[in-house]
Amino acid sequence: MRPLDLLWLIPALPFAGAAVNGLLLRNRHKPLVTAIGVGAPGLSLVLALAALWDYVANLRPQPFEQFLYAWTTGSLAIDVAFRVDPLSAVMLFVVTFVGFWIHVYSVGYMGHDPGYRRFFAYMNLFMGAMLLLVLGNNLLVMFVGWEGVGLCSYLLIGYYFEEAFPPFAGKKAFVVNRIGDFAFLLGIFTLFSEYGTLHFGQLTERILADPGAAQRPFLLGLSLAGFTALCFFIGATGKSAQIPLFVWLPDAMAGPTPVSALIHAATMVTAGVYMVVRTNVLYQMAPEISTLVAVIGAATAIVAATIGLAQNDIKKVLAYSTVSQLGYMFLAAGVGAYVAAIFHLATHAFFKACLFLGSGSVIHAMGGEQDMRKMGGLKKQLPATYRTFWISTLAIAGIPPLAGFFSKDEILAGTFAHPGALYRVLWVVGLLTAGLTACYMFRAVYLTFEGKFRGSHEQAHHLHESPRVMTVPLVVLATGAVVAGWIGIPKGVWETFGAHDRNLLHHFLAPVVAEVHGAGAEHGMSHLVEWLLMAASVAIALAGIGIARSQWKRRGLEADAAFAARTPVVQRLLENKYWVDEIYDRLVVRPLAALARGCWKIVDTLIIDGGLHVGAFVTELTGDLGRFTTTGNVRQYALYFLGGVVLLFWWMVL
Amino acid sequence: MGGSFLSLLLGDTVTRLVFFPTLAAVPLLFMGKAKPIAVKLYALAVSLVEIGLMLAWTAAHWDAAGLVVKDPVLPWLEMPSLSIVYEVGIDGISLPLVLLTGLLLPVVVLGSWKGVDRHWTGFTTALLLLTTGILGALVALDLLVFYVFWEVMLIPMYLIIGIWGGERRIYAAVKFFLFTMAGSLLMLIGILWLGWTYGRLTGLWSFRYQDLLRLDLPVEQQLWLFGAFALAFAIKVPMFPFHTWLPDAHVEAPTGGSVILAGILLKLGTYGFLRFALPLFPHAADRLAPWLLGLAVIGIVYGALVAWVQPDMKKLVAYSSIAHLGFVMLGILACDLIAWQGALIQMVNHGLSTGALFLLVGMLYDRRHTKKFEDFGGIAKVVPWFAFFLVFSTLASVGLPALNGFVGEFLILVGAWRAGLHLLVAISTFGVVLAAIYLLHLLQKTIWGPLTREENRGLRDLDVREVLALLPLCVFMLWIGVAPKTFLEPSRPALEAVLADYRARLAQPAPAAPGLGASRNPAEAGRSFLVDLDAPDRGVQP
Amino acid sequence: MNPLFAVPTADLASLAPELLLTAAATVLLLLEAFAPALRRAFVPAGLAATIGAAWLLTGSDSGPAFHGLVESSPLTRAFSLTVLLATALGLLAAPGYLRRARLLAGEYPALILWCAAGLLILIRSTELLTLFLALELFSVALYALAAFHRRSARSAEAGLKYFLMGAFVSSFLLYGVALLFGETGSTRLDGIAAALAAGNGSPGLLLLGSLLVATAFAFKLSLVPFHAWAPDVYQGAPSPFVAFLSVAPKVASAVVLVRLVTLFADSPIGGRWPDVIALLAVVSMLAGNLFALVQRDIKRMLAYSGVAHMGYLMIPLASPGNAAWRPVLVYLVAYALMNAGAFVVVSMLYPSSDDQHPIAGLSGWGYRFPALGICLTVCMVSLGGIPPTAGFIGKYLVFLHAIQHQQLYLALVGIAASLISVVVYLRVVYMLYMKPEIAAPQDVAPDFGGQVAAVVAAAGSLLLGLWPALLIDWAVASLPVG
Amino acid sequence: MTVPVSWYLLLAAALFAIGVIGALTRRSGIAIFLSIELMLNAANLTLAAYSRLLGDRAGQMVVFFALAVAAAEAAVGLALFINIFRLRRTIDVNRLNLMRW
Repeated sequence: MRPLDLLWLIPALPFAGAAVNGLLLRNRHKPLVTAIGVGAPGLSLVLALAALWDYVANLRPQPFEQFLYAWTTGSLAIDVAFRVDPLSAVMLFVVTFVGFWIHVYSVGYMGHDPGYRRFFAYMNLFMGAMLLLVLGNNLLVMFVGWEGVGLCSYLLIGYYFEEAFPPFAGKKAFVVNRIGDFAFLLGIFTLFSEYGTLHFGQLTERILADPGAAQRPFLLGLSLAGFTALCFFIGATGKSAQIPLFVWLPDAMAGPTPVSALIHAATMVTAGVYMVVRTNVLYQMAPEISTLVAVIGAATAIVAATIGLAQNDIKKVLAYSTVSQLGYMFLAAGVGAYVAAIFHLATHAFFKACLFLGSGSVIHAMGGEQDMRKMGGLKKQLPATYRTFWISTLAIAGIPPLAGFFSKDEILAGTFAHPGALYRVLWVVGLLTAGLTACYMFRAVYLTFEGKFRGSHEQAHHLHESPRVMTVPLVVLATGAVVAGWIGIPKGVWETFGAHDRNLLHHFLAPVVAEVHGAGAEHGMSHLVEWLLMAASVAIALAGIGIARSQWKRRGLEADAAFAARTPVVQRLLENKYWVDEIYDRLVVRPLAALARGCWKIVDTLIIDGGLHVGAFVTELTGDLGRFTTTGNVRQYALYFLGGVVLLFWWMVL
Repeated sequence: MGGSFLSLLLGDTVTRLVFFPTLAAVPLLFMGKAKPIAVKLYALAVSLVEIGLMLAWTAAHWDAAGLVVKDPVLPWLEMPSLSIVYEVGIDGISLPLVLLTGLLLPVVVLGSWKGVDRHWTGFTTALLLLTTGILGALVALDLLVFYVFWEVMLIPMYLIIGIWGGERRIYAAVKFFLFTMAGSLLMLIGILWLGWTYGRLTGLWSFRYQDLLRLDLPVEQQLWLFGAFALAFAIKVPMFPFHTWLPDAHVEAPTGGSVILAGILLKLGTYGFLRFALPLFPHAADRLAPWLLGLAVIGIVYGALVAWVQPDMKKLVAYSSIAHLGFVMLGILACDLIAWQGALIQMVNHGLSTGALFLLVGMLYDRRHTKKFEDFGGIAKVVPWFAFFLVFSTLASVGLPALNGFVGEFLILVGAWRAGLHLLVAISTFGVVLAAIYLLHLLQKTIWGPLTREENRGLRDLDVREVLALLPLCVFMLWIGVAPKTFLEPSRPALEAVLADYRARLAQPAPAAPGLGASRNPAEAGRSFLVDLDAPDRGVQP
Repeated sequence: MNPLFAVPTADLASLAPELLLTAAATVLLLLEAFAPALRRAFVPAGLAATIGAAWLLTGSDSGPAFHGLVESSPLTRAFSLTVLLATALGLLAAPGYLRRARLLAGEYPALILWCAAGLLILIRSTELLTLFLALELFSVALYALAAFHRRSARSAEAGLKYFLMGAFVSSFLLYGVALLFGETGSTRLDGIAAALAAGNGSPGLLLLGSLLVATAFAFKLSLVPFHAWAPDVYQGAPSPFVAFLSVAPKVASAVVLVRLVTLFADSPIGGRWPDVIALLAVVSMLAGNLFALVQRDIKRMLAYSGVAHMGYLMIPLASPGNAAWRPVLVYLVAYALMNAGAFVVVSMLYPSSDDQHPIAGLSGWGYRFPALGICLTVCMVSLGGIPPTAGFIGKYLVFLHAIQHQQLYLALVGIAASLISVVVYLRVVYMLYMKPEIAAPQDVAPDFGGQVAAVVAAAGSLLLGLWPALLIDWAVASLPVG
Repeated sequence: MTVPVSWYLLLAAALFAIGVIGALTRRSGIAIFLSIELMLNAANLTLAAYSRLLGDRAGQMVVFFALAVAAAEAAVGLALFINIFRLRRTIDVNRLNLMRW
C-alpha cells in the first residue's frame, strides 16, 4: 500500500491525540501527555511528507481522492472524503510543518501551565480540524473543518478561562466568525441547489461546462457565480479577519502565544484565502466580486498597517500585521493572482509564526509582560530570539532574497499588471502598505531589542534566553522565512538570466487555478517593468526601515511621544483602532440587545400574556357578577322561572 | 375487543410498546409505602425494559426499504354507520420519535433521582402514563384514537409540573393545560367534521387516517379544518405567538418534566403537522404555508433574541427550544424532501441536546437550588466534567458541525433554499448566528470567567449517575453528527412517499364539493400509511 | 264483577320493579317504627331492593300497560337501570354519613326507594296524569330528603326552598296539563300528538300548555334560567343524598323532556322548539361553567357544573328525533357515574356537621386519602370531558350529533364552555395534590360502603372511557335506531 | 241561559295569575304556599271546566288526584315549615338565605 492511502490518518491522529489527552489522561501523566500531544502532529507531519512525496512523484497533477464513508445519501449525497491536489498539497505541508514545530515550541512555553494537558488537547483538536478543512474534497467537509477550527479558536482564545477577558474574546471571535459562516452557508446552499453537488471537482466541471448558467442573474442583482462568490468571500472575511469583520483577531491575542502563532497567524486565518482560491472558478466568472475582494484586501492591508504603527503591545502589533498581510493575500486573489496569494500564505506562515514565537519567547523572558514600552535592549539577553526575530522581520518587510520579498512582489506585480486604473490605485496602496509594514515591524524590533531596558528590576533579573525546545523551532521557522520564497522566483528573473522558467510553485499550482478566460495575472509585462516593480518595492521597504531606524533605534519611546505631539488626532485615531469596536457596539450590539429586551418584556410579557390574563380576568369577572343572581331568596328564583317561561313563550309566539 | 386486545398486548406488537409502561404502572398502586429507592430502581428497570422492547421490535421488523408495520385493526367503538378502530402502526416517520421516547425514559428517571424529592410512586406512575400517551399519539392511525392519546398526555404532564414543580408551578401547569386544551378541542371538532364528511360520502363514518386521506375537500373547508389542526399543533410546537406557556412550564417543571416536555411533547406538534395537517389538507397547507413559514422564522429569531436576555438558565434553554423548533417548522413547511429529512432528524436532535441541557441545569439546581446566572460564573474550575458536558451539549445545540444540531439545521436550510425560500432561509441562517450568541452567553455566564460566588467553591462535580444520564445523549449527539446517514435512511422512504403524495394531490385542483379521491398507487404509498394495504376494505363504496 | 277493577295481572307484572321498591320502602318504614334495632340492616336491605328491582327490570317484557298509561321498552329499561345505578350509589354512600350525622333512620332508604319508584314510573309514563303523579311522588320524597339533616339550618332551608320551588313549578305543570288536555281532548301523549297533527285547538294555548309542561322538566334538569334552586339545595342537602339528587331525577326528567320535545317539535305548533332547546343549551353550558368557575364551595361548584352538563345534554335535543336518544343515554350514564362519584367522595371528605364545603379544605388530602383522591380526580377528569373517561365519550357523542345535524355552532359553544370547565375541575385536582396539607381532618372517616361507591363510580367512568364499546353497544341495543 | 265555559277558564286564569303574584310578592313562606295552593286550584278549575266542555271525565279524574297530591305536598311542606321555624325562628323567605351566590 502506498503512503497516500494513509491520508485519513493525517487528521485522524491529532483527533485521537485530542481525545486521549482530553478525556483519558490526567494532569499527572505529563510526559505521556507531551508524547501524545507532540507525537500526534509529528506523526501526521511524517505521513504528510510521505504522502506529498508520493503525490508529487507519481500522481501530479491529477487529484488524489480518498473516500471514507457516505455522510448522507439520497438527493443530498455527500461523502466524507479527502482530496490531495496541488493546492491542498501546499496547505497540507504548511499546516503540518508549522503546526508540528509550534507544538514543539509549546512544550517549553506552556511547560509550567496547570492546564498543560488541556492545552495540548485543544491544539491537537485544532490540527485535526484544520487538516479536515484542508483535505476535504467537498464544501461540507471543508465547512466542518472550518467550524471546527473556529471552535478550537474559541476554546484556545478563552484558554485562560479564569480571567474575565479571554472567554469574552473567544466568544467575540466565535460570533464574528459565525457571521461570516452565515454567508458561507448561503453560498453552499446555492451551489448545492443549483449544481446538486458540493464536490470541488464536480462543481468546477459543471460550472465550466455551462458558463452561461453560472452568469445568469440570480439574487441581489448578482449573477449566480457572483452571488456565491460574494457569500464565500464574506465567509472568508470572517475567518481571515478582513474589513469589516477583522475586529476579533486583535482580541484573540488573549490566548497563549503559540495559539496566536498557529491559529491566528499561520493556519486558520489563512483558511479564507484558501477557500477563495479553492473556488477561484467562481471569482473568475464574477469580475465585480473579484474587484471587491481586491479592494477589501487592499483597504484592510493599509488600515491594519496604520493601526499597527501605533500599538504598544507586541502581540497586538503582530496581530495587526497579520491582518494586513492577509489583506495582501486577498488583494492577490482579487486581481486573479491566486498563485501569489497561496505563495504569500505559505511564506507568511513561516515568518509570522516565527515572529509570534519570538514574541512569545520575549514575553516568556519578561515574565508575561507584553508591553513594548517596558522592554528594550533585549538582544543581549535573548540573542537567538533576537536573530530569528530580526530575520523574520526582514522577511516580512520584503527584503530580497528573503521569503516575503518574492511573494509580496508577485502580488504587487499582479496588481500592477491588472488592467484598469483602479488597480493602479490598489497597487499604490499595496506599495505604501509595504513601506508601513517595514516601518512598524522595525519599530517593534527596535523598541523590543534595541535601546536600554525599561522594565522593572525583577523583570531585569528574570531575563533569560528560552530553552532549546523553544529556540529550535524559532531557528527552523526563521530558516523557512529565508528559503521559502525561492520556490516562487518569478519567471522574469529566470528569463533575464537566460535560464528557463523555474517558478516551481506556478507550475505546481497551474492545474488548480486553470483560467476560465484570460484575466492574466503577471502576463504581458516586460521584464524591465518587472524589475522596476521589484526595485520599487525594495526601495519603499528600505525607506520604511530607514524611517523606523531614524525614529526608534535610539530615541525609542520619545519618537512615539513626538509623533503623538505632532499629530494628536491621528495618534488617538490609530491608538483606538479607528474606534471600530465602539462603533459596532453602538450600531449593532446594543440595538440588538434592546430589541431582545423589547421582545421579552413588551411582546411576551405585556402583549401576549397580558392579553391572556385580561381574558381570564374578564371570564372570572363575568362569573363573579353572574353568580350574584343566585340571591338565596327563593322568591327571586320563582321570578326567574316565571320570567323564563314568559320570555320563551313570547319568543315562540313571535 | 378485550380478548384480541390482550393478545395484541402479549404479542410482539406496537401495542405492547405503547401499553407496557401502563402495565408496569399497575404494581405501583400497591407500592405506596415502598421506599423511594426501591421505586426509583423499579422505574429504572421498567424504562430499561421498555427501551429493550423497542430495540428488539425495531430489529425484528427492520427492513432496508424502510419499515411500515401495523398491528391488526381492532374495533374500539362500533356503532351502526360509525366505527372508530384501534389502529396503530409505526413507519419511518414515527420510528425515530418512538425510539427517542424510549431513550429519554431512563434518562429522565436518572435525571430526576435527586430533583424529585417526594411521592416517587406518583412520579413514576405519571411518567409511565405519560409515556403511554406519547407513544400512543405517535403510532395512532385513527384520528380519534390519536386525539384520545393526545389528551391522555395532558393530565400526567399537568401533575408532573404541578406537583414536583417550582414556585409558580400551579400557574404554569394550568397555563400549559389550557393552552393545549384550547387547541386540541378545536382539533376534535375538526376530526369529527372529517369523519362525518367521510360518512356522508361513503355511508360509513370513519376516522381512520387512511380513509380520511382519500377525502378531497373544497379549499375553504380545507382552510377551516387545517386551521383547527394547525392551531392545536402550533400551540404544542409551540410557534410564535402561542409560545408563552412554554417558558413558564419549563421553568417550573422538574428536570425530568422539562426533559420529556422539550424532548418529545413538543415534537408531537411538529409530528402532527407532518403526519396529519399537511397530508390531509394539501391545498390549505399550500395556501397558508407562507403565513406559517413567517411565524416559524419569526420564532427562530424571536426565540433566539429573547433567550439571549434571560436571567434564568432554564428560561434561556426554553426560549432556545422555540428557536430550534422554528427550524423544524421551516423544514416541514418547505415541503422538500431534504428539508423534511432535516426536520425529522432535527426533532430528535433537539430532544437530545435540549434534553441534555435541561438535565445539566437541573443538576446545577440540585446542588445550589437556583437557576439564575447571577449565582454562577467561573465554575468550570470547580466542576470540570460538568463544564465539559455543558460545553458539549451547548455546541451541539449551537449547531456545530460534526455534532447533531448541524445536520438537522443544514438539511433543513439546504432543502428550504432549494425550495426557493431564499429570504426566509437567509433570516433563519442568521438565527444560527444568534444561537451562537445566546448559547455562548450561557457558557460565559456559568462556567467561564472568575469564580464569583464563594458558595460555588465547594460545588460537587457530576457523579456516576449523572454521567450515566448524560452519556447516552452525548453519544448520540456525536454519532448523528458524524454519520447521519444511519439515522436518515430509515425515514427516507416514508418521507418520500408522503411528499410525493402531497405533491400529487396538490397538482390537481381542489374540488368544488367534497369527494373521494382516487386511491393511491400502493407501491408508492405503501412506504407509509397512505393507503390501506392489509386491512380488509370494510364495505366502503362511494 | 265491576270492570273498573278488572286489572290484567300482566299490567301488574309490568309494574313489578316499582312495586318491589315501594313495598320495600313501606316495610323499612314500618320496621323503623317497630324494630329500630335492625337499623343497621336498612341500607343493605334498600340496596337489595334496588338490585332486585334492576333484576326484575331486565326480566320484564316490553309493551304498554294499564291501557297505555305506562309503557315498557328497552329504552325505558335502559334509563331505569341508570336511575337504579344512581340509587345504589346514593344508598351505598349513605350509612357512613348518616352515622356521623347521627341521623341513622329508616326513613332515608325508604324515601330514596320511593323516589326511585317514582322515577321509574316517570320514565315509563306515556300519559300526562301519570306523569304528574310520578313527578309528585318522587318530588315530595326529595323535599323530605333534602331537609333530612334535621339539626342543620342549611339542610332545612334547602328542603324548604326546594319544596316551595317544586310546588310552584308543579302547579305550572298542572296548569299546562290542563291546557293541553283541554285543547287536545286527551291526556295521552299519543292522543295529544294525533290532535296536534290534526290541528285541533288554539295554537296559542297549546303552545303555552306544552311550554308549561316542558319547562317543569327543564326545572328538574335545572337548566338556566330554571336552575337557581340547584346550588342552594345541593349545598344544604346531605351529601350522599345529593349524589342521588343530582343524577337520578335528571335522568328521568331528561327522558320525559326528550319525549315531549320530540312530540311537540314534530307537531305544527312546534317550529320553534329546536331553537328554544338550543338557546337553553347554550345559556346553560356557558352560565353553568362560568358560575362554577367562581365557586369556592365544592358542592355549589358541582351544582353549577351540573347545570352546564345538562346544557350539554340538551345539544342533541336541539335536533329532536330518535337519533337524539343515544347521546342522551350515554351522556347520562357517564354523568351518573362521575357526578354521583364526585358527591360520594365529597360526602366522605367533609364532616357532616360542617355546612361549608370549601374546595380549599381538600388541599393536600390526595396523599392522606390516596384512594379517594384518585377517585375524585378521575371523576373530575371525566366531568371535564378529558379522555380516556366516560365523560369524553359522552361529550364526543353529543358534539358528533351536533355536527351531524349541521349545528356546528352548538359544538363550538360546547368546547368553549368545556375550556372554562377544565379550569373548574383542575382546581379540585391541584387542591388535592399540589397544595400543602393545611387542615388535619376531624370527624372524617371514609366508611367502607362509601369507598366502594366511590371506587365503583370512578372505575366505571374510567372503564367506559377506555372501553366505550361496553356502553355504546348496550345503548345501541336498547334504543330505537335513529 | 247558562254561564259559558270560557268564563270559568278566564276565572281560573285570573286565579292562577293572582296565585303567581301572591307567590312572588309574599314574604312569609306559608303565604307563598297558600298562593301556590291557589294556583293549583286554578289549574284544577281549568281541568274541571274543560272536562265539562269536552264532556270527558278524564279531566275530573285528574282533579281528584291533584287534590290528593296537594294534600300530600301540604303535609310535607308544613313539616318543613315547622322544622325551619324550630331552627331559625322565622319563615320569612327573605331571611332564609344562609346559602346564596
